[in-house]
Amino acid sequence: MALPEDQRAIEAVLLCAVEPVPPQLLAELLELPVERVTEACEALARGYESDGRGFTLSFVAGGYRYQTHPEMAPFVERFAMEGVSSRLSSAALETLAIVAYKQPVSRAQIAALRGVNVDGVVRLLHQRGYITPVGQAPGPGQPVLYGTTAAFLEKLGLGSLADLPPVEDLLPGGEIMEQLEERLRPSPDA
Amino acid sequence: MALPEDQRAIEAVLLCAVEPVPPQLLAELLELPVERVTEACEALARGYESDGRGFTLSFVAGGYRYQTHPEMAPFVERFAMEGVSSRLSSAALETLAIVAYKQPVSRAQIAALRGVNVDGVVRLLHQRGYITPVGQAPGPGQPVLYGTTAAFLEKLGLGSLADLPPVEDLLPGGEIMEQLEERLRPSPDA
Amino acid sequence: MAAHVETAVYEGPFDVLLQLISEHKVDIYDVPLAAVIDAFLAELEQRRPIDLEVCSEFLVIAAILVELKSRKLLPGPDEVDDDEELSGFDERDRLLARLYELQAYAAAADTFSLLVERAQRCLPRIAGMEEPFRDMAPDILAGVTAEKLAAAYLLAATPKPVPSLDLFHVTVEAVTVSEAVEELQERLPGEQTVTFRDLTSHCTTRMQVIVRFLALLELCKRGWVTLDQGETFGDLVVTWIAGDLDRSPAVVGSAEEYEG
Repeated sequence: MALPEDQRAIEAVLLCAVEPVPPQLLAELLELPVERVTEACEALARGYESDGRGFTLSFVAGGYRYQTHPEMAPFVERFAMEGVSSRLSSAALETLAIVAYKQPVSRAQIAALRGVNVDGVVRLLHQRGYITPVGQAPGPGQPVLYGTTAAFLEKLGLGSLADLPPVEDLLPGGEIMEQLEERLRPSPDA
Repeated sequence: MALPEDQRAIEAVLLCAVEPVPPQLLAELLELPVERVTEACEALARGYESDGRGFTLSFVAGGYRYQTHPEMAPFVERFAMEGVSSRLSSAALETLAIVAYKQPVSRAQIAALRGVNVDGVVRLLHQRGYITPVGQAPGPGQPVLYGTTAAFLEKLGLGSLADLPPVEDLLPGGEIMEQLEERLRPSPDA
Repeated sequence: MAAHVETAVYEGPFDVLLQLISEHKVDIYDVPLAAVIDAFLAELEQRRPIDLEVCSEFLVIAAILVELKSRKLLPGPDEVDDDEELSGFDERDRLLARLYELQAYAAAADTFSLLVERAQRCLPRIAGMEEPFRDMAPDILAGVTAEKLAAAYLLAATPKPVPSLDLFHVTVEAVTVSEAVEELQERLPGEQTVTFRDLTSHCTTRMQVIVRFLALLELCKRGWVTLDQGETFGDLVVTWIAGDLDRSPAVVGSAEEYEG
């Protein structure tokens, strides 16, 4: 069973790309509607998965790209480039989570939520390129507002912000919340 | 029909490698005899051919590598001519500028300044012959250090690196830059 | 998050509270704060170096608890003010809402950590084009001059500029303090006493007002005027006390320049 021509062409283009290729660009190159291209990519990705290939076709940071299958990590470790795998502290991750879900958001808003000064963490995340100023709030001081970047999506292996886990799934379970509310309620004699 | 484990591993290694991978290296990574590895590669290559994939597995310059299928050349050509996104070209120019002014410089140092992963861009500039490895830094991992080439000078019409427009006067002082780089260096718990 | 609670490690304010609640099984106002602080200090002793961030987060939550507790312990005013009672509720609600939200972000951070870990196991293809195609690509250096390269370097090496709001409606004006000093020297001797409000009544921008204020301070420093403000936020009264001055441009020019 020979592969359809559009899928072959996508394979060839993605093989020589050095960054995720947006579906729009693929559509232009193949002179096909974007939906057709997206379908073809999904079909290829499913095929690689069911064939059990050592690579996957993934949608990352707004485009399609080939990457190695996570299960093959032990074999490709030595090809991993140096200098990109520095870990983020839990404080940095929590701040990144706040920016991701509340963007655009100011440093003061993050600090108010976390209850601590976040200047250092915000600077670190900005230097790493995971967040970037996206505007300024109106009002006194016109504080800088931050949002997440394509590098952030790439770091998390996400296609777009829509792939972030929904907030509802992250909120504490009802039990914990009930307990909390119970304990924080003023006692009858207060 | 799931792919045998050795073939999966070979797919992963060849996908992320940037140069042809000698069978000996593959054998070493997979802890298999060279003959087994060669057979597995041949089997994969035959499979891609019979599936009519857009890429082939070829033996080139002493090693195996993925390359695009000759029949897909029109799409690849088009991608080569139109596919350089403005994001990529500005990333390439910034990266080249950093190498020009800060050489010898490692990928990690460039990544720290640019705030994003620069592996693909560095590879691209190397392929175009504008930068080249000029040595290795001492210390852990001994990262490769890059510098610009004669082709780079020629392209910009410069006699030597001394002819680059001076930029120091516009930048923060050396001390500040050092501090900045210090902070940017990946730390285990940052 | 749940794992942290189980390991009895204070990781942040939410954990502390959660632990208090789950361990003590009592009304939060009955939790002995001294015991909590002892437990936290013992925890800190065990993990060195001390994590300042964990410390400060703990202090914040401890402060909120102390405040809530003191509110209950201290006798209030005789007649209970409805507003105050309400603000007490607000405080608790705010704390609750904040903890609720913070818990969600802590959970998100855990998810992020897993995603990053997974993403790191997948290496992207970056080999690029093969030889014949490589040379077809438009030269990335086409049209690039040494000056453009220098500009690109500056862009890359300096902190990224902050995108600003469209400022087309703001006219750039240069108001200098020395000009304002001159203007006031001209006007004040004739009026003797005048309010700052009057002095700035013709100003159309905040910067003009600020510059006049700085000019007044300059005159005050030179001992030429006195400034008097009867009440907080009251009118600032300016009195000229230098008589007729022999004006010298050198003195005028010594005031700093401000641009607005």
